[in-house]
Formats: sequence, C-alpha cells, structure tokens
Amino acid sequence: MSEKKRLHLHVPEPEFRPGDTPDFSNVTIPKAGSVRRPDVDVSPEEIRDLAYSIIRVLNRDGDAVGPWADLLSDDELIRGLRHMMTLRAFDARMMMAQRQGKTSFYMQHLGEEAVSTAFQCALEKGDMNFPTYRQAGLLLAQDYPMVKMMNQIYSNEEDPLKGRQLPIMYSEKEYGFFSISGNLGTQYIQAVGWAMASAIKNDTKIAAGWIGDGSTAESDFHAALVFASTYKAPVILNVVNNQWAISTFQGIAKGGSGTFAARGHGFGIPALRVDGNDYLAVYAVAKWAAERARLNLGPTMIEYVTYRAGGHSTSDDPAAYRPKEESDAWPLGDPIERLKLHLISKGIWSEERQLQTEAEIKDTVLAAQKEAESHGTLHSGGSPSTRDMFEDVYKEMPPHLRRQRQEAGI
Amino acid sequence: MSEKKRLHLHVPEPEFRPGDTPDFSNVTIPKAGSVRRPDVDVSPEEIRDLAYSIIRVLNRDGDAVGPWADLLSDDELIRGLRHMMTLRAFDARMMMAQRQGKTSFYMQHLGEEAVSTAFQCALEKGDMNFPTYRQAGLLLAQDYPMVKMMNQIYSNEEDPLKGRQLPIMYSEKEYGFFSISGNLGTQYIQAVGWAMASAIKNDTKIAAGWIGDGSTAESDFHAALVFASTYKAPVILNVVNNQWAISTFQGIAKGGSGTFAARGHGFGIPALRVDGNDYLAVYAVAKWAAERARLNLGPTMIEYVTYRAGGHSTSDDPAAYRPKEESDAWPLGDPIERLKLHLISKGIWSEERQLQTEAEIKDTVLAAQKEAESHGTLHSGGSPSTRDMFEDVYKEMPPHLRRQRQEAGI
Amino acid sequence: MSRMTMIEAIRDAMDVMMGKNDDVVVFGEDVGYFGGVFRCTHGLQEKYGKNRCFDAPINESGIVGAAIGMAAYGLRPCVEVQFADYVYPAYDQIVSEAARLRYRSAGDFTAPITIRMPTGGGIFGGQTHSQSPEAVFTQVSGLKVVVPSNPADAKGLLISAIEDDDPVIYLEPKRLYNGPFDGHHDQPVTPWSKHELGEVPDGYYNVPLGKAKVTREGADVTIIAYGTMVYVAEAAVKETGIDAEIIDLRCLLPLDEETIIASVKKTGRCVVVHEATLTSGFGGELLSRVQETCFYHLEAPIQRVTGWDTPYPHAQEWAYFPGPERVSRALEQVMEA
Amino acid sequence: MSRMTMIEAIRDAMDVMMGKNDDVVVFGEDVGYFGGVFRCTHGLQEKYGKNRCFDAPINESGIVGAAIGMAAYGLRPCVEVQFADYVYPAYDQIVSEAARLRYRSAGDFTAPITIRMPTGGGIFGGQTHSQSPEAVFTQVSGLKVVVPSNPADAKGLLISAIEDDDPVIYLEPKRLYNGPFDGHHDQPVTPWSKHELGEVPDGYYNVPLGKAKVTREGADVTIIAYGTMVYVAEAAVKETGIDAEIIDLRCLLPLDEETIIASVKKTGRCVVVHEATLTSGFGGELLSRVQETCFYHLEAPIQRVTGWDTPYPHAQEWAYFPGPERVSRALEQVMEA
Ligand SMILES: Cc1ncc(C[n+]2csc(CCOP(=O)(O)OP(=O)(O)O)c2C)c(N)n1
Ligand SMILES: Cc1ncc(C[n+]2csc(CCOP(=O)(O)OP(=O)(O)O)c2C)c(N)n1
Ligand SMILES: [Mg+2]
Ligand SMILES: [Mg+2]
Repeated sequence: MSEKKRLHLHVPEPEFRPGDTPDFSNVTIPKAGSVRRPDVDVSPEEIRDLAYSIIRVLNRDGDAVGPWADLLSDDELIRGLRHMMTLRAFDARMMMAQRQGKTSFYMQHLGEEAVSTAFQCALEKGDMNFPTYRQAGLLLAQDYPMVKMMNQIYSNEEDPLKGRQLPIMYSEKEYGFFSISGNLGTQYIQAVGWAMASAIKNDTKIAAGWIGDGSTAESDFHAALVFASTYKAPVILNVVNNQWAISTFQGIAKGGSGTFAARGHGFGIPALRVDGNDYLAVYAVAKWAAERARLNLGPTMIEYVTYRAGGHSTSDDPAAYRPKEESDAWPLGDPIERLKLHLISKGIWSEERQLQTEAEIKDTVLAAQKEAESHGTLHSGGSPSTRDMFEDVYKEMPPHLRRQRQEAGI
Repeated sequence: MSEKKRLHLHVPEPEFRPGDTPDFSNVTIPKAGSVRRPDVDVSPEEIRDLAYSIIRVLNRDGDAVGPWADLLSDDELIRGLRHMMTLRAFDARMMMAQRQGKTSFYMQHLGEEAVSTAFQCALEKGDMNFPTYRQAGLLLAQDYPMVKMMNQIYSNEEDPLKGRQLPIMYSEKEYGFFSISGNLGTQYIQAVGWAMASAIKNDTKIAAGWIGDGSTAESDFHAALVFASTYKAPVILNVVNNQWAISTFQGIAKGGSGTFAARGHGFGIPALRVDGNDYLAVYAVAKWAAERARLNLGPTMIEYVTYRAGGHSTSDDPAAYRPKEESDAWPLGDPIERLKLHLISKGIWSEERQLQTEAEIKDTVLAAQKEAESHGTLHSGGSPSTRDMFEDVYKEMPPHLRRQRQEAGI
Repeated sequence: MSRMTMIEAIRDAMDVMMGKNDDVVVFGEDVGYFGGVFRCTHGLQEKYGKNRCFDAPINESGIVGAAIGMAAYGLRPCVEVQFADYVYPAYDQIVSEAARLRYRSAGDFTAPITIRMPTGGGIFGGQTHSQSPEAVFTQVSGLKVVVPSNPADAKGLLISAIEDDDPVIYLEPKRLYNGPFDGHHDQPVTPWSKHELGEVPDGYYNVPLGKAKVTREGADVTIIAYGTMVYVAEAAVKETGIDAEIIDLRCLLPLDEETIIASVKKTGRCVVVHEATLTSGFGGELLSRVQETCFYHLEAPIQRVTGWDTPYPHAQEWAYFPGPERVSRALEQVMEA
Repeated sequence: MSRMTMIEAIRDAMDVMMGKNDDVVVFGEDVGYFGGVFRCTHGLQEKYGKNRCFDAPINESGIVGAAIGMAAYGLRPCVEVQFADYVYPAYDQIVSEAARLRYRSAGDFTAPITIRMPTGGGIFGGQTHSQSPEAVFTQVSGLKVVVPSNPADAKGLLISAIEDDDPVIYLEPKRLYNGPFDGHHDQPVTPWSKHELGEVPDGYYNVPLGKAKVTREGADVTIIAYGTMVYVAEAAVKETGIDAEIIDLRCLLPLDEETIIASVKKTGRCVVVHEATLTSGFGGELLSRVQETCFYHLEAPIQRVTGWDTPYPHAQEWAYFPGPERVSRALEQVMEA
C-alpha cells in the first residue's frame, strides 16, 4: 500500500477568463484535407482516430481540398452562402426586435451558421430533425417562410404555435423540424425512437438528433446512445460543440475525455469530428452519416467544433465570464467569411456580389419583419386568442377544461 | 445518393434459448497471465485494449500466473476461499428459508461469489461501497455477523432496518456498505458524490460504485461517468457483467460496444476487464484501481466478467428464457472450485480440508439461522413494532405523522 | 366471452390492438422473449415478431423517450414500466415532453402513447414494489390516468388507452392481477376464473376513458374508490351494513365529476379511499371537487382513508395498507356525524 | 439590518452557512465562476474557493445524486437547479433516494441536502421557465418543502433548510426576486430596497420550518397563500375591502395546520390561492385539511384560485396568472355564499 496521500477535488477551468488575453496557438488544428474519408461501411474501431481529429475541407486560401471536398455544385455553394447570410441577417433583426421589446427573448447563431444550414442540405424530404434552440438554419436552408418564424417569435395573431411557446421554439413537421422542447437533452432519445419507428415500418426515412456540448452531460444523452447502439437506429447524433454552455466552458461537460465525439466509442458508434465553421466539411460529413443511416448501417455521431460568438441568449452577457476578445481569437474563423473566400477563389463570387446579396437579404428580412409586425408583436397589435390557451391540451377538451375556460370568461 | 434501401430494426438476440445447446467455444478467453499490468499512472489511451481483453491469473491447472499474480498471502487466500464458501452456504440456507415462507424474497450470488468478496479485501476501513443487491460478499468478507443479515432478511424484531426494507437490502455504514436502494443505477452517481466529498475534505478515503450489466443502461450511469470524469473523483466504478438482467441478455444493454468496460473510454476513464470468477484476478485489479484512486489519479472502471448461475431472484425461473445447461457450459468455471484448486496445487489445502470447512461453515450458518429465527421470521415470532413504521421518515416526527400514528392506534 | 385473469385481459387488449393496427408496438424491460415479469406480454413477440414486441434496455426515460419519438413518427407505442416505483426516471419525458407535445406544437406533433405499469402494494414488495404514484400524474395537464379494477374493464380501458390520441398512464393494481382482493389478507382470494368480473368479452370493444362506474348503489354515503380499494370498500360496506354507494372511478383524469356529484348530492356523505399516501394524494383533489360542488348537500365532513405518509414498509405491510377495518371506521364516523 | 433583494438574501444565507460550517458546499449549473443565472451564488466561489462552490455538468439527476453521496459522507450540500421546470430529471433521486434514505436505512444514512430552484411565472418565461411543481414534492414523505415570500424570510428559511437534517426543497418565487409582485403587471413593482420586508437581519438567524405567518389579521375570511400569491392576495383584499386574514404558509411540508385551523375557525370562510395548476395542486390538500378539521365552522364552500389546467403559456401569461381580479372574485363569492 502506497503511503496515504491527501485527496483533492479537481475542478476544470477554462484557459481564459475576463482580463486574460486569449491565445489558442496551442490548439492543434489539423490541416484542411488531411483527414481521410473512410467507406461508410467501415467498422467503428477502424476510425477511432477520427473522433480526435477535425475533418476540414476549406484551407486558409479558401480552397477546398482533400477527400471530403467537391461534393457540392457551384449553385449549391452559392445557395449555402445565402442561407448562412440569411440566418445571420435574420438573427440581427430579431436581436434588435427583442431589444425593442417586441418579443421577450431571442437566441442567435452567430458564428455557428454553417452547422445547421449545411447539415440540412444532406437530408431529404421526409427525414426528421430533433433540433435544439440553435438550429434555425435547418428551416432557413429549406427557404422556410421567415415571416412564419417571426410570427412565432412575436407571439402574434398569426403565430402558428398560438402564442403558447417561447420565441424560437418552432415546430414544423412538414419541414422535418420537430417541436423544440426547451428541456435539454430530452429530444435526443426521441430522435432515436423516431428512427427506430422508421426501421420498424421498413421505411427509408432517417432522423437526426441535436444536442449542445453542455447538454451531452444530460442523462437522456445516454439513453439515446444506448438505444441507438442496441437497435442500430438510422439516426445521426449531432453534438454542436460551441465551447460554451451559458457561462460554463465545455470542459465541465467533457471531463477527461479528449472530445465529445469520443463519447460514441463506448457504444461502438462511429464518431466523426468536423470543423463546424467549414460549410463544405459539415455537408460532407453529414452526407456520409446520412448514407450510413440509409444503408441500415446504424447511427453515426458527429461533433461540430464551432464557437458561440454571441451571448447564450438575449438574457446573457458573456463579458462576465470570458474575455471579449475570445471569439475573435477563435482559430476556426467565421463560416460566412470562409465560404465567401472559397467562392471568390473559385471565381464564382465577388465582394460586390456579396454586398449586393447582403443588401438584398436585408431587404427580404425587413419585408418579412414588416409583414410579421402587421400581425402584432408580443405586447402590441394582434395577439393569439386567450381561448387558445385552453386548446390542444388534449385532442378533445375534457369537461374540467371547458369549465375553466368558462370561468376565465373567454 | 445510393439507391433507397428499406430499413429494418435490429433487435439483438442471445445465442442460445431454451432448447438450444449452449456452445461458448467461439468466445475468446485470453490465457491466464497474458494481459500486461500497467503502472497505475498510465494514461487511459495507452490501455484501451485492456477494456477488450480479460485479465486472468488462475490458469486451468490452478496456478497463479502473470503480472497480476502473487499479491495475496497463503492466509489471505484461505480466508478468501472461506468467504466465498460462506456466501454460498448463506445463500443456500436463505433460499431454502424463502421457500419455507420465512421471508418474502431472496437474491443469491451463485457463481459470482468472487467478485464482492475479493473486491472488499482491496479496500480499507473507512472506504465506502455503494452496492447493488448482489454484493453481500462485501459484508461477509469483513466477517460481518450473519445473524444480523438474517434478522434483516426475516424482518424480525432484531432487524436493524426495523422491517421497513425488502430482504437483503442491508445498510451498514460501519462496514462501508451504503444502504441498498432497489432502484437500479441511482447509487452509482452517489458513489461519485461520496468520493468527491472525500476529495473536498482532503480526506484519504475512496468510494466504490456497483452496477449490473443490465443497469448500465440506466441514465444515472451516465451521470456517474460524467461527474467522475470531470472532477477526477477517487472512485472505483464496478460493472458486474453476469450476462443476464432478469430475462434479458447483456446484448440489450451493451448494444454495439464490444464490452461494458469500453463505456469508460468515452470519458477518458481507464477501464479494465477482469475474469470475475478468478478471486486472484479480481483482487489484483481492485487493488490497482484503489491505488489509482488513493493517489488522486481519478476513477477507474472495472468490468467483472461472470455468470449469474441461479435465477435472478426467488421470483424468477431462468429455464423460461435460457437453456438449463448454459451455466455449466459457461467457460470461466466456478470461482470456488478454481480457488480451491489453486490452494491445493499450492499445497496449502486439500479436498479433506475443503469438506471439513464446508461442514464447519454450514454449522456456523445454521447456528446463526437458529439464533435469527429465535427473534422471529416474516410471518411468525417476533416482529418489528408497527410504531416503527412512522419513525425515521424525518429526524423529528412532524405533527401530521404523530396524528396518523395515533389514528393507526399504535 | 372468456374467463380471464386481469393479466390475460391486459394481454388480450394488446393482442387485439396489435392485430387491428400495425402501428401498435409493445416494448419494455423483459417484455419481449420472456413476456414480462408479470407475463402481461407473453406470446406477443412470437405472434407479432421482434419488430413489434421487444426487450428494452433498463432505462425508463429511454423507453418513454423512444416511444415519444415513435409516436411522432406515427406509431402507437404501448410500453411497460416494470413497476410504478420505477417510473420516476421517466418522469421528465412524461411531464415535459409527452404531456405537452400537442400543446406546445399546436397539434403539429402528438404523443399517442400508453404507459402501463403495475401499481399498489399487498404483495410484500416493500417500498420499491408497492407504490401508488397516481397523483404525480394527475397533476400533469395533458395526461390521462387510468386505473382498472377488473379484467373486463382492464381490457376495454387498455384498448381505449391505446386508441387515444393523447398520452395515457395506465396503472395496473398488481394485487388484483389474479383475483379481487378486499384487504382481508388472511383469507383466500377468489380467483377471477370464479368471479363474474372475470368474464371478458372476446375481440375488440372499449370502455371509454373518463366514465366512472357505480359498482354498488346506496343511499347513505358515497365511497369514491379505484383499483384495489373498490373491493376493500365493498368489504367494509358488507361488514358495517351501511348502505353506501360505491363509485369505481376507473379513470382519474379526466374525472367523471357528473357521476360523483350526482351520488354525493343524493347521499349527502362521502368517503374517499386510496392506497397512496394521504398528503397531496389524489384523494385531496377528490375531496376538494366534492366540497366545491356539493357543499350545501354535505351532512358530514368528507373523510379520506389512505396509506400513511411514510414509505411503504415491508414487514408492516398490513398496518400500512388501508384495509376494510379503516374504511369501516370512516364510514361509521361519517354516518354518526 | 441591511436592505436586500431576495437574491441577496438568499446569497447571504449561503454565505453565512458556508462561513459557519465547512461542510456546506454549493454547486449547480453556472453557479461557480459566474454565480448563477440569477446571481444567487455570486461571489461565493471567490470567497470560499472552487472546492466549496463550483459549476456542475448539466445533469440535474447527477447534481442531486452527487449531493446525496456527499451528504452520506457527512457534508451539507446546498445545490441549485436552474429552474424548477428542470427538476424532473432529478425527480427519481429526490423521491426514491433522498426522501427515503433515513427511513430505509433506519437512520444509518441520512440526506441533509437543500435543493434550491426558482419557481413560478410572471416573467414571460413560457412553459419551461414558469412552472410551480410544489405538489409533486409535497406528496413525497420524507421531504420538506419551503416557499419564501420576502427577503427576511428567504434568508432565515434557507439557513434552516441547510441546517435541517432532512432533504429540503426550497422554491424561490422568481417574480419576487427584486420586489413584491401583486399581479398588477401593468404597474411598477416597488423594489425590496424601498419595502420594509427588504430589511434583513445581518449574520446568522433562522426562521423555523413548519411555521406559517399571518401577514394580515382579519375577521371575515381566511386566505391561505404562499410565495407570490401572498401579495396578490393582499392586493385583492385592498381592492375588495373585505376584512380577510392572510396566511403566508412559508413551509408547505410540514404544514402549520394549527395556524390555519385557528384562523378558519375564527373566520368561517376560506380561499386557497396558488399559481400552480388546479388539479392535484397543493390547494387540494389545503382545502381538504380545512374541510376535515373545520367543517362545522364553514359558512361557505372553500374556494381555490389557481393557475389553469394547461401548460404555462407564453403570450397569454396574464390570462393564465391568477391575479388579484380572480382572487377578488373568489373572496366576494365566498362572502356572499
Ligand atoms: C433540463 C435543463 N436544464 C437546464 C436548462 C437551462 N439551460 C438552458 S440552455 C443551457 C446551456 C446549454 O448549453 P449547450 O448544451 O452547450 O448548448 P448551447 O446553448 O451552447 O447551444 C442551460 C443550462 C434547461 N433548459 N434544461
Ligand atoms: C429503475 C429500476 N428499473 C427496473 C427495475 C427492476 N429490475 C430489478 S433487477 C433488474 C435487472 C438488473 O439486471 P443487472 O443490472 O444485470 O443486475 P443483476 O440482477 O444481473 O445483478 C430489473 C430490471 C428496478 N429495480 N429499478
Ligand atoms: Mg454549447
Ligand atoms: Mg446482470
């Protein structure tokens, strides 16, 4: 027996706190194009290393390189850029609307626009996402009507969710977008269940679960991995590692495992780690995982390495817990700038078109906003009926709710 | 896009069902002594393979071989054999007592006796186990008074738990044995919390969590691994893989991961897999993990490969879901037989002493039983007071419970 | 008509629904090959295949969460939680997800799932095999909560539950699986095969959710009960000779207030009986509804007879269980008041 | 004495207890460096170190489960669940473990833990930041349940909770964090700094668990309330001019029946008020206790004014919230009856 040593508690800390100068030069970022692309039927053991690397396609010069490149046409790439720009413009307007008191709450995607927009392009009609609150790109990448999203954000008279839900907690079955919960982690296992159902019915549709780095700590994350692993469900298990969970850095959830992707290893689930700010890489990896699922090869876990450049929500000010300069110092750059550079270097885009498109998108967003506001905002104009408060608790309103509605005088 | 394939659900099945002839010849069992013994401060990545192997010490001839051997003195080995024999004899009597209606319920350890008895010998006074219902060996290996266990099993007037708990749900703080819950998995994270507390207080004590193969699927398993990994808690995370969870074979919990030990890998927790029917191997591995914990090196996960030779509980008949011959066909043999052979081959034991010891243990168990029964059994003789039913809900009985006790007329 | 135990009736309901609708799937711990620890799903895997009836990992949150996902896809899962005592890990999925999905998505997604679980004590199961947690479900807007008391109802109610477009918690009083138990634990129980309520219609039929049944008409006092307590109430009535009306609720949420109010207005007295603990048990809600609606008809305080506010003890089971003696005493007190 | 908001009072209670007892540790999501999303733990990590106050992974079951283990070791953890709406994943650890540990081990192990969580609506938080789940805790034998309504009580009750040898659920009405809110959402709220109840004694003191406070004496009707509803009740009393006695429960379990009974026996009328949904809300228990003990003193049916039986909606918040108008109406009805 070794001599008795006093124990002590290890509490992980982020490298930089307010006042520190962030320096990520010690973070190893694999070169774009350097990570191999295995066949989709590869055995999980053979690609363990891919959970500890980062798949990247776009290099510093904006060239698409390596085995994961060249999957998208010029048109698709330009569409992708527009999707990301739209999401950013949409966010900017809605952040402002919240500050103006037109809604109670908003959550933006700043810096993470590539993840959801590129992923959606790898899915097909009929597939189902189980998103968190930070994947509105799944809708915008399908050219979903912005005005409908805004109606929901404003809880106005046209709100498809009838004013019941917090802003941005969209639900759109037709667009393969499951109702957002607000309770972290719960939807991850639901995605697996949906995928199991598709397999039970010998269908061809697949599902995608979404979770944040912090929320991987939730217990339902485990439930999802157990079920996905056991029943080989056709599901893509997405982990968006944007480095922060409100004020808590990713190390508190990750603990001693090198990466979040590595969580898949304990379950024999192939796990890939990808540059989440690289539109092409995200698309390529998503496509690979989707193909695995469609071929009945089972689940794939994907960790998107990105950075939450803004606050957690409109209720949050990150200056209280991390250096203001950290987001600029983040080594993977801005997804929009990177794709723009690629398009320019391909000769299919220019700074002028960029500015022009920005202006055009701004107009579209503004027009949508105007239309949405004509239906009301949270505290003024048209609003959902209070009667609606009693609907949809059940398919048919039971007597006690009927009585309560009467009592409410509405 | 690959052509659309119809999906189908994968539901794992055990290899053998009633009527089949079990044949485990395809199961690879590493040779005793063949697995290396790393230093306790090894990095988890360097011993990944140990989660897919089986650490074994005793070979077929009963010799202790390899780097994990030779940790126990002759006396300790003989004590170990006695502990296992005592547990088996105790179980046999209590199984019979249950059939005779002296208690409502019992759960035995048949075939798994080495796991808890050997493990306990690697702990020190003050350490704390958070056991499931199948680790009574943790008590017996400390020569805990059998009569006290029986009093609990009989819910008699001397029952330390005052008749409140199901039989075998012991609680013994003084012996480092946390109150058994009955709810699966809950105690695993509690073990981590206890270990964190020891670290917070700069103490030297360590904790051990216990869970069954089937129960690793529970969500609290994840909670435990997340917390243990993040705070590097001085805890040993034990998984007893006895192949079955009631009627469900281990494949339903394990899914596509090769082993349960591998679950640790997603968390950067070193994981060892050990022959659970090999007393020496269990002890050696437990000792290794305990040393890691004591040196503040953090958690270790250990999977004990064993086999539940009996029914799940007295309510269960395994003939309904697995071949009767399966337990005999199980390739890792019987832990008592194996240690006996070792002692004999060492020349410190004999068949005669075995028989003699068996008889002696049987007498001790019978004497304890007789004493316990003098204090009553579930339906006859002395029983705990009904007044006790209202005690210990709170430290001080609040008025409403006082009133209820009065109403109950007791 | 066939003679069935409650277990067989429950199994038959699933069998009928699986036969009728391909979208009905059944899973849970040990429910596949083995057919459940109480054998409620015995034979279903063999008949409908592993795709439709299978073993689940031991993760109650996962079982319910996966069921919600399947329901969102379009299936109608009917899942088993091995004991009601083990439902708590699934509580978040039930409360935050299943119960609210229709509301929060304005009907875009729904969760037509049935969650079956054995409930109640009387089998020396100790605190982890005896609980009656119905009130933690009746507090949840969006759920329906069912407790059958006999094989015929059990089958009809389970069919209704599986057909229902909203999530249903289906609590099976395990002490009634093999016969009606009236709390006289020292006396043999008549098996369902010898009891008229063991007579179960063949094939498809349903018993609607939200309709109580008056199992005994009476003039002097109304007993509101469900599950095992229906028989305990009957015994107490027989033993006291008090002309009580007994209401078997069958469904706690939504509640059949009409039947309750009509009865209490008639009798002017009321005793509420359940096995769960007193404080914040469902009895509080029942008492409140009766007080609110029948105040001017009440001739005596409404009484509650329930389990004590302690965990369910093992050895003291019969001191804990609210048996006929305690119900009788309450009836007498209410009549005297 | 110092002027404090409820947030500061809560923080001060933890500060006092951490200073007094090395075994008190504080953790939860975002409670470490940042000091909690409502800033209740702000500065504690800096003062007591990372060993005593730290960030936890987002796993509520893990937070409570780890706390139970620490308590078994001998510590007194005071943990935060970020919103009461997120407590359900921890429900199993609370119900099956913390609440029963002393009982099932016959006192061998205990769980002296405090679980703090912001509760209630009124901040446009929608269904996941507005719930009042107290009744799913009051049903659990072995728990204590506390709901403070002002800074002075909040501090004294939290100190009692941390000192208590049993597990305590400590619900913080978040609408009261910065000032007493009476339901008139269109009017400005007086901050605690300008309110007499913002006057908080310095250092150590406690407010015992299980003792209610009569915040207004009155002769005609008893209003039983807690948390935010205390101020809503006050507003209703002022607006109707009815001479009501208002009881602020402060602790729901154990319940101060004595104070309640004395009051209702005096007034002969009773209105129970809470923000949680009606069905199986804690109001049902309160109504039942009053009916059982004061039946012959009651001159009118006891009424409940509560949130509706729906999830907490976002835009319709003020139609959902049981404001002074609804309480006034109930008071008038009870007085007329
Ligand atoms: C069950 C539950 N616990 C806590 C919260 C409060 N909460 C909301 S978001 C959040 C952080 C989530 O971080 P992460 O998963 O990394 O996602 P991100 O916000 O970075 O996209 C927390 C703790 C919640 N919504 N649900
Ligand atoms: C939360 C919970 N769910 C279900 C059960 C019922 N149950 C008791 S033991 C058991 C099987 C456990 O199997 P395993 O973990 O492999 O342990 P073993 O019995 O083999 O030692 C089940 C499902 C329970 N006790 N608790
Ligand atoms: Mg994050
Ligand atoms: Mg097992």
